[in-house]
Amino acid sequence: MNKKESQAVLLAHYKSPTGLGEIDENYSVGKGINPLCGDEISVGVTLENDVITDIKFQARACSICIASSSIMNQLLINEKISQIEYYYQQLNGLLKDSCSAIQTEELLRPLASISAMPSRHKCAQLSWEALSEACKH
Amino acid sequence: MNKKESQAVLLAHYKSPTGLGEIDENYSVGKGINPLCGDEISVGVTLENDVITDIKFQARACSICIASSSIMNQLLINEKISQIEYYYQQLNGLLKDSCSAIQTEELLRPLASISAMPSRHKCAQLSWEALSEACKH
Amino acid sequence: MNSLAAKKSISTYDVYQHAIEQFSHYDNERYHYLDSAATSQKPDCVIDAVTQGYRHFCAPVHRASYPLGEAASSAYETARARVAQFINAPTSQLIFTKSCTEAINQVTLGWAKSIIKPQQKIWLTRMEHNANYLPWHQLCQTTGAELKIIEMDEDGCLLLEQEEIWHESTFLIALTHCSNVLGGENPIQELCDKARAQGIYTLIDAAQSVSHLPLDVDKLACDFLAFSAHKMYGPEGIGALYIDVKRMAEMSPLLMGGGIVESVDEQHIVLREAPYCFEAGSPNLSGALGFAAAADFLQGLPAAAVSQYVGELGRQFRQALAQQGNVTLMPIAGGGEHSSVLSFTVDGVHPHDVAQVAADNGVAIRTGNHCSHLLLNHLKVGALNRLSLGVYNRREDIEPLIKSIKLATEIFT
Amino acid sequence: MNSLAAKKSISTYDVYQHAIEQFSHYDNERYHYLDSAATSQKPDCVIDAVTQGYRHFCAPVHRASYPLGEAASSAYETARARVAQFINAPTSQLIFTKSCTEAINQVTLGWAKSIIKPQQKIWLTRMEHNANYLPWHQLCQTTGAELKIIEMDEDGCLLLEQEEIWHESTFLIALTHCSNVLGGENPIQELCDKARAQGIYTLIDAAQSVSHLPLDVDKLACDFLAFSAHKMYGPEGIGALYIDVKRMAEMSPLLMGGGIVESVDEQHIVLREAPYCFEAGSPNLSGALGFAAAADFLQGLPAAAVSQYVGELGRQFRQALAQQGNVTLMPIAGGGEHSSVLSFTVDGVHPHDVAQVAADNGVAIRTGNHCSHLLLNHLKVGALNRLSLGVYNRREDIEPLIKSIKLATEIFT
Ligand SMILES: Cc1ncc(COP(=O)(O)O)c(C=O)c1O
Ligand SMILES: Cc1ncc(COP(=O)(O)O)c(C=O)c1O
Repeated sequence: MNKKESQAVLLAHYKSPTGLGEIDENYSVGKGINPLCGDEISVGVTLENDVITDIKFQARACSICIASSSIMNQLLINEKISQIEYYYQQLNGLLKDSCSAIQTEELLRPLASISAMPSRHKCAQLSWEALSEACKH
Repeated sequence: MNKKESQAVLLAHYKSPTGLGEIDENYSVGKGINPLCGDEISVGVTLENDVITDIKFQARACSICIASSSIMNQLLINEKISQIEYYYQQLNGLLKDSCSAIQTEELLRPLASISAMPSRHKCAQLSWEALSEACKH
Repeated sequence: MNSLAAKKSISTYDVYQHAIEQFSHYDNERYHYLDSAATSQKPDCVIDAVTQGYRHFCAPVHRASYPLGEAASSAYETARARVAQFINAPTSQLIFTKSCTEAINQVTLGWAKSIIKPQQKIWLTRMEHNANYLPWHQLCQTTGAELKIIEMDEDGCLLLEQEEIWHESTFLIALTHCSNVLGGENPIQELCDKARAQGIYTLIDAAQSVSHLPLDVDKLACDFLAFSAHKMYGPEGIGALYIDVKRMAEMSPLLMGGGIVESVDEQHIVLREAPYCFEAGSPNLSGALGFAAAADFLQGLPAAAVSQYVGELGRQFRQALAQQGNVTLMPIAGGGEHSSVLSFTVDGVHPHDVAQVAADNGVAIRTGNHCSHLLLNHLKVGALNRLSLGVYNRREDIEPLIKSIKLATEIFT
Repeated sequence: MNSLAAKKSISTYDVYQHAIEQFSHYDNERYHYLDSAATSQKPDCVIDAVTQGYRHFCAPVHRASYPLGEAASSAYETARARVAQFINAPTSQLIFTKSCTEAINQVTLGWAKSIIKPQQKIWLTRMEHNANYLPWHQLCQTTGAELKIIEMDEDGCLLLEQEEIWHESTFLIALTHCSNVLGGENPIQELCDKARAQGIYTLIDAAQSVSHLPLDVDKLACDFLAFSAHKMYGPEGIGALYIDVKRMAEMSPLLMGGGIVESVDEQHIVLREAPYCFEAGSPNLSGALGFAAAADFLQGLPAAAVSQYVGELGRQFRQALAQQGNVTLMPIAGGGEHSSVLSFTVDGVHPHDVAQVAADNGVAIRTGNHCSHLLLNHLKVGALNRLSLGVYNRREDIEPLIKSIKLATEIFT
């Protein structure tokens, strides 16, 4: 997948993100803030026996952050909590070295297009950090 | 007077300085310290009606400092206190600009040879500062 | 100053034409650098001065009496004199720091902290950079003094008429001359005059203005003025603080170390005279030489021409932005029309995404909070786009920016 | 590292021959620079690195997402990693400061001040530079802690056997690795091991050793280690502080300003993670690049070759000085034979006068108190002569110094 294609996929996520929506009191919530831009995200999660049953997020954030949240959503519902860390490590591997895309979960791969922009990495990580925090509550 | 000649005159002062000697309790004393090297000088003065009747100094100091003290001694005994400032300004003028030597008291002129070495200016000024202080006591 | 050039009318003097030759490493065909408020590109003369320092003046400053050491010391003091002269300050009242940030912290920790009393007030403006906010915030928390904010109106003008500001409980007003977000110019002369009459101290953060607005501390009669070299075409890692002579006597060093003491024993420390006692550690000679070269560079252009040039170019950028239906412009500080710094948002497109599209098209603009949390919290935005201009910018930089904004709008809305 | 060179035996590797080509601006025929302990001459690669920074990386570090900004940020972090690796530290535990002096003050004011309790003791050695004395002196005066001095014997060895040093009331031992007056090497590994076992914190002032002694903070396991770039062939205006990870968590920033906060509102400030929160203000990128280039330069020579070279050259200088009937040599710190720094006096000739005659003959040695009042007060001298060596010095520098001493003796006695 070249850069253009990746950007198109991220844009599609941005335009109709999975999981964007209201977080009611059934969710436990985690928050993320990006110090560079003040972007904020709230991620809500519902769990049953360590399995993620739903994720919702609300954000004042850029397209990368929204797209990453949407991908996270698609990847993790119905997965075990432990998978958050597994995929998050894949994401970080990808940001560090876009060549690792080949061994990465397909849904994550478009995010390789920002690996050359360390200042944007936090945008992609923000929702993941918020989700981890939410799961601790 | 060229640099060599000036240095020779300063050296002569250094080798047999006027006024080097013990400062007894009849003298009021001022002290000077050079922060660069820790050199110390004590200058004692006796006054009668605002006229300097004697100056003595004791020092742990370099040749420039000793020579300057000796010159000061030769210049100022039997002069009014106010002349300290007058000659001190001449000295400072000379250190700033060696070309001003021509309008400077002859005894001071050899000190023009250190004008290009600002780090040594303090060596030449130290005894003068100590004398001023002594006169205030 | 080139006296021939100076005689020509300022408006016809082409700052860009004269300056651009000096920036032989800035490729303005391929690249549109619109982030000079963060740091400026460097003219060749500044790079040369730094290099000359490393080639020909490698010796300790103020510590050696061999010829190279004397040369280093006097080069350093000549540079100090040059930078002081640039803001019309006496040489002995200018200290070198590593940055504007350190300069302000020197005032906070080395002076205000030991003098201010609980309940006294420090007034800052809504548009301060964190460098002129966080030190005071911390000071107030540790001393019980009170931090107060001078608000601004919708046109970017400070609300200076409130009586409370001028109350005798006010200790200090610390404000930026030119805002790093809203550009423009705050009325520092009037403010300093009024403050002085009331016995209120003043600190001017000139980080943003020093590159293009004339500064004269003698006329301003402020107590402190701080700036960095790297934002005025000079090198990194060096800044300066002007200190009023009375404040200098009340100040103690921020850092303790070599070069600041006259004598030391286990009980007593006798400090050297100012400015030396405020510059602990080996002086940054090459930085000082580059700093002086930057002052030469700027004063080689006729007085006021730079501010006129970048201000007018900023006005043209603003006009072009205003013509876009979906761009919201932030006001200009002080309410004027001319500003070399402009902030804006594009409706429906996140500032990050605007900046990204611009970057992809060779236009370097900024996104983020610009270290101005006080202002952005107030505006209730997390990020803004910002463009800022230097003498190497020109009209031709406008079109690529506008195109980028249009493209970003297409893509993201 | 040049692997071929590395394979050769160290003793036959000619450090001087390989290094001198890099110092194209140092004219060692006309000039004998024997003041590298104050600041070193700069190799071309360091000057180039600084210049490249100003030519090709003029953009804000950690603040921008356009390509030049990203390049600047990653160049800065790569430089941090390089310098950290040079002392075998994890990248995130090395902060850039403006100097060794600032680094030590960061420890004093940002860490010790809020943790130390009255009556706790800080031990320094008799041979500390003012940079590692005055900050602690001041700290003790403001906190009621007690400053204690580790004395040394006539051979320059620290008297580390006193029980009082290792008492539980000892908070910290702060000492220099290599003395700027007595050269040599203090036994920091043993000291750090013993201190750690007793729960005593350690700070190593590596300003003098970093240019020639291998440093490995992982093995040392000290709490802090401070140094400056300009004494290790690097640029001015930048230094570094290594901080143990536990101490880092206890530390607060010395300076407040841009780039250190995650979020700010009028009540609360949330700091960013280390190392960023300790580097307020615009980072000195060109300085960092030059710093990294200096590390490359030194590690381009085989390990231990530099220390062997300058140490052996120092031994030869010492021998030649000892042969003069009227030269009194100060001991070498740690009691060894090899030292790149030597101090001495010439009987009956004031150190200023010795240095002056040397200067007149093209030899740059130092005179003065070398910012070491503690030691000079103890030795009951106001000034000493000092010579100190770099990789560009050689045997041919000995004769001119000896001649100068003879001449000074003739003139002044
Ligand atoms: C032993 C020692 N420590 C600290 C310093 C201070 O280094 P800097 O002046 O670069 O901050 C010096 C430099 O003179 C030194 O020799
Ligand atoms: C208004 C203002 N003040 C202070 C600073 C701090 O300058 P420096 O980072 O060079 O210390 C900046 C730079 O970002 C600024 O824009």
